Amino acid sequence: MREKETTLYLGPQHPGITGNMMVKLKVAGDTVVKAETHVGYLHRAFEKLMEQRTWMQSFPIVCRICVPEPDPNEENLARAVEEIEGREVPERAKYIRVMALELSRLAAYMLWMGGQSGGLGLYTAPQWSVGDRDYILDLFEELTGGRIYHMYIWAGGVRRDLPDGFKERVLKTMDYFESRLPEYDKLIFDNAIFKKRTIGIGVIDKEKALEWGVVGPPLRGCGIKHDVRIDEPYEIYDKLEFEVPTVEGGDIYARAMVRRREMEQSISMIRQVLDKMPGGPVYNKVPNPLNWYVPKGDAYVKTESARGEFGYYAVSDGSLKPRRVHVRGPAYVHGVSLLERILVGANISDVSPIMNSLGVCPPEIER
Amino acid sequence: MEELKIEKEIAEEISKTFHSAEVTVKREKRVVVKLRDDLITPFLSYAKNNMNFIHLAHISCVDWLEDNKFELIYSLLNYDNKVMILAKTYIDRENPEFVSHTNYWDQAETYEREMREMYGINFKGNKRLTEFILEDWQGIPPMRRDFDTVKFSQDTFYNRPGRENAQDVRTTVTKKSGEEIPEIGKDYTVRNL
Amino acid sequence: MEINWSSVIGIVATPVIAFIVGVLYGGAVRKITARVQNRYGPPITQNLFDIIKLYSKKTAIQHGVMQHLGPVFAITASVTSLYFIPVIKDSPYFQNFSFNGDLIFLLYMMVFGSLGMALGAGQTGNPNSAIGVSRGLSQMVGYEIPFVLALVAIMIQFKTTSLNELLAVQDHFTNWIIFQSPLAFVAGILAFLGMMHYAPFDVVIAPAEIASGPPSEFGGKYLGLMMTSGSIFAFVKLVLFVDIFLGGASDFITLIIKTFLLYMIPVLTGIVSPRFRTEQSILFFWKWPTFIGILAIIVVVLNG
Amino acid sequence: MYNDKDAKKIVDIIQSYARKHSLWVVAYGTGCGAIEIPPTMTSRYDAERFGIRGSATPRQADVLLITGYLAVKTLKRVIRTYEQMQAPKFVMGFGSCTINGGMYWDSYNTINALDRYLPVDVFINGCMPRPEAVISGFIKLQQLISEGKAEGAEKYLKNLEWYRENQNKVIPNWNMPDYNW
Repeated sequence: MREKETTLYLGPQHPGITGNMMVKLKVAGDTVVKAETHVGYLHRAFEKLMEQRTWMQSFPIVCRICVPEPDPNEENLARAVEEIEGREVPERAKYIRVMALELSRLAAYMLWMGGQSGGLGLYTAPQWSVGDRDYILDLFEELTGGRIYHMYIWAGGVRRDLPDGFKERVLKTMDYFESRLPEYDKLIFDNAIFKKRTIGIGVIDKEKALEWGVVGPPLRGCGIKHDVRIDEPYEIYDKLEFEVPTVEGGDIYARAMVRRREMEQSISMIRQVLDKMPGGPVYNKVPNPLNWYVPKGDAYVKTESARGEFGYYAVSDGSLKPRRVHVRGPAYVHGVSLLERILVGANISDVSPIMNSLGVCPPEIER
Repeated sequence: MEELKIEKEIAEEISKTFHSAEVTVKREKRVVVKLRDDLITPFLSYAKNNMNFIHLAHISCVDWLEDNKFELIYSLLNYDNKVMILAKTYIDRENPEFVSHTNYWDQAETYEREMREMYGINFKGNKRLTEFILEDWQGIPPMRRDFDTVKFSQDTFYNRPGRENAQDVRTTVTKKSGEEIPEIGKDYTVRNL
Repeated sequence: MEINWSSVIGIVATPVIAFIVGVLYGGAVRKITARVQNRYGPPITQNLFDIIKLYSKKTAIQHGVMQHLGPVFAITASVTSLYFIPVIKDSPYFQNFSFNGDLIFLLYMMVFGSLGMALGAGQTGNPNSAIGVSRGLSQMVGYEIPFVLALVAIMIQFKTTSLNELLAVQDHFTNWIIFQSPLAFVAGILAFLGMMHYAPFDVVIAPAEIASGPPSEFGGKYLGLMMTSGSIFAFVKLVLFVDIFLGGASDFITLIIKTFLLYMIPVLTGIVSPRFRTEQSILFFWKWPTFIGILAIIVVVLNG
Repeated sequence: MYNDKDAKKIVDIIQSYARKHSLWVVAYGTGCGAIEIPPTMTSRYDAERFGIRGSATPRQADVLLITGYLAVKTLKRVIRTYEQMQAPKFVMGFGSCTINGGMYWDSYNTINALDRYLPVDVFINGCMPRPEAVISGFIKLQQLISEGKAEGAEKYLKNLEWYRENQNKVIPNWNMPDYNW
């Protein structure tokens, strides 16, 4: 006997949804029979707007594509311009870029930690982790002037050098974070109920993961070692010592543990960067930003963000403005085709944790 | 030259199998293949099944209004040697139609839905070419070059006039510092260039 | 006709006191939670402001008669249960209606409110409410079993179904039932965790899953009524447990201390726990608490 | 001794005091500004000190926080959410893009002036506003409530036709139920 099917609209106004999107669920009893994602609530037509602005005017736009973690976007656009132009970046700028990227990865993981455990009803965790995340935002504010949107990395380097004493403050914050990690372990990752709610839930098939286009922590949670930072090292990642953690299982817990271990790696990377950072200028001489003709050509660049591989395909027709910038966010695949697939058969209670663990970020899907 | 060994092998294999393909090794881990539009499907199938390019990173579209063509770009990644292939082709802009690749990759469906909506390309074989991002859109697909977003925005939405005593930030700053604004920098929007 | 003034005063004062204490406890819980979460927290009277604001809402959408009756049922059930519990031991003011079989009556009365809510929420037509109701009722089945087992063990042991007689047994703190019948206490307190609807047993109102569950469509005065009823009902449950296991209270200060300490058990558990899924929480109640409850009955029967 | 006017006034004072100190914000992250809401609500800035709390459904909420730009598709849902809320209800426009479109002034999919479509009580400018700015916006709203000036809901009801006309202009397919508070 089949149970009666009902339709459940999860969103767009719903506390369990990550951002502003809608998942239309067909449920029989407590089990999801069919899931359909509806996106477009955050469509701002960034790719169109970039065609209206010069390359440099596009930087304030791209960082708004992914709100929790804007730096990989800036990095991507900067590297795309540099690749088309063949522009050199000073060594110091590369170190500063890696520092900013790792700091923002850490901030994104703190926010994810809050979302993941808050969705499971552990309301103390978001209070702690989002509060701790603010220490990183303070660093960013000092470095770039903005808490959320930095517009710091640009073609040819970074906007300005580190302030005085910034290195010490970063190290101090890293020490603090390292001292907090065991407490988060106690509260979240070793919590018996957390394990009960996450192990064996939202499993991604390891065999199919590559074909489905899974990237980032969800892929590493399937036990597959794939990370842009080692596969195609950009900036100075080939000079840093770090490992890419993988966990077997493919469930929410495996993805959580991947992120948890990457936080340690990020902290150690930031320390290495600060240790090895050379002196020198932070940007080379660049043309007037409003008169910056980028030669004809195209480039596909990618960066490892907190949710996976962020790819930009940029085309220049030799004029002031981009011909086309195509943004390929990790959530584009995770949030639509993958989510629709792995939600089938899940319990309604697990929909929100699964979305959180995949890092579904709607602004990336619709731009 | 030693570093690009794998890339050259891949390029060679492609040009051996697809004689008409124009293969270039762009840089480390990037191979660009230009193909006739009817060769895209066999190429994707070959790359996926025989050359282990199992990851479809993205499908992108560029509007070349001057040439009256759409350029489609399929990006594939090989997980073993991490090489990326960009397969490019041109299709007609007047009556844009192409083959769907949803049976090769699940996620192709999403890209094709978006391109249908944003460029108006009809992908034959995709069963779910429904509304994706926009809702009740009337008029030409917005990502086409001939769609004027500024005009549309001004016609449709209310534009609040600025303050009358508003001062131009750049003039104020340059007046203080005594610099001169370069001719090119006088127009903020650079739309008229 | 002779009017017993002390009981009239008691009847009027009991719900008022229960409401005030319940509301302040709610505020205190929010404050304590905030302190655990590294923040300052709202004022202790915050829940009172919330309730006044809800009552002063100008509009309240109504979906039908049952939706109107739902909160009314809930508040009736809480106030009625309150009247059958001796709030202060041996005080003429707070005996209210307690009678010989009140323990059994309370078992039914405490379920009544939830059922009323279920009917009311069912009529709103919101799928979140419907799912929340089904979750609430299944979870109730879970925790009622150990709770009933614990009560039955006590009833057999002391051969009474009256709260007043149970209170009379516990004349000295060494005679408290928590020490006389520890197994029943353990089963009862585990069921109590479920009854208070704090994490990990808050799946009924889980915001990330079903918005706010049964009250999704209730706003304004209805929600105010429900919050009032919730505050009173929290106090009812606390007093009932204090009366049964902790020897009751002969004055207000003892009552406050005992109920507050008891309240902290579910609250502090809740702060550090994620929530169980429905079937997990039912399984939880049907495993150890039920086993301990049965064990308590067996021990009582064997001791004769 | 007790005349009706004074008695009513006391009730009013209590009401507005309670309203002011209990603002429930409907959990609807309509735009990118939603990223500053978690810091505002959590331990660093702790908006619960002022009685500001999240609320899961619009029926229970008092404040609709429009966090940034509104895509046309979202505007339709926002209007529906707003109409489901129970009066007295308040709207806060968050970020520059609710005022004049901000950096999305030329986008074909985002509205440029929020107060043409919904009655806004308080605007917070900035892109994006810091949590301190959000809290100061809430305190401004509290002031307006205690002065009795936050009457967006009445304004909306009075000028419903004008708002409807504007809304219909940007939303091509208006298939929503009628206004039912």
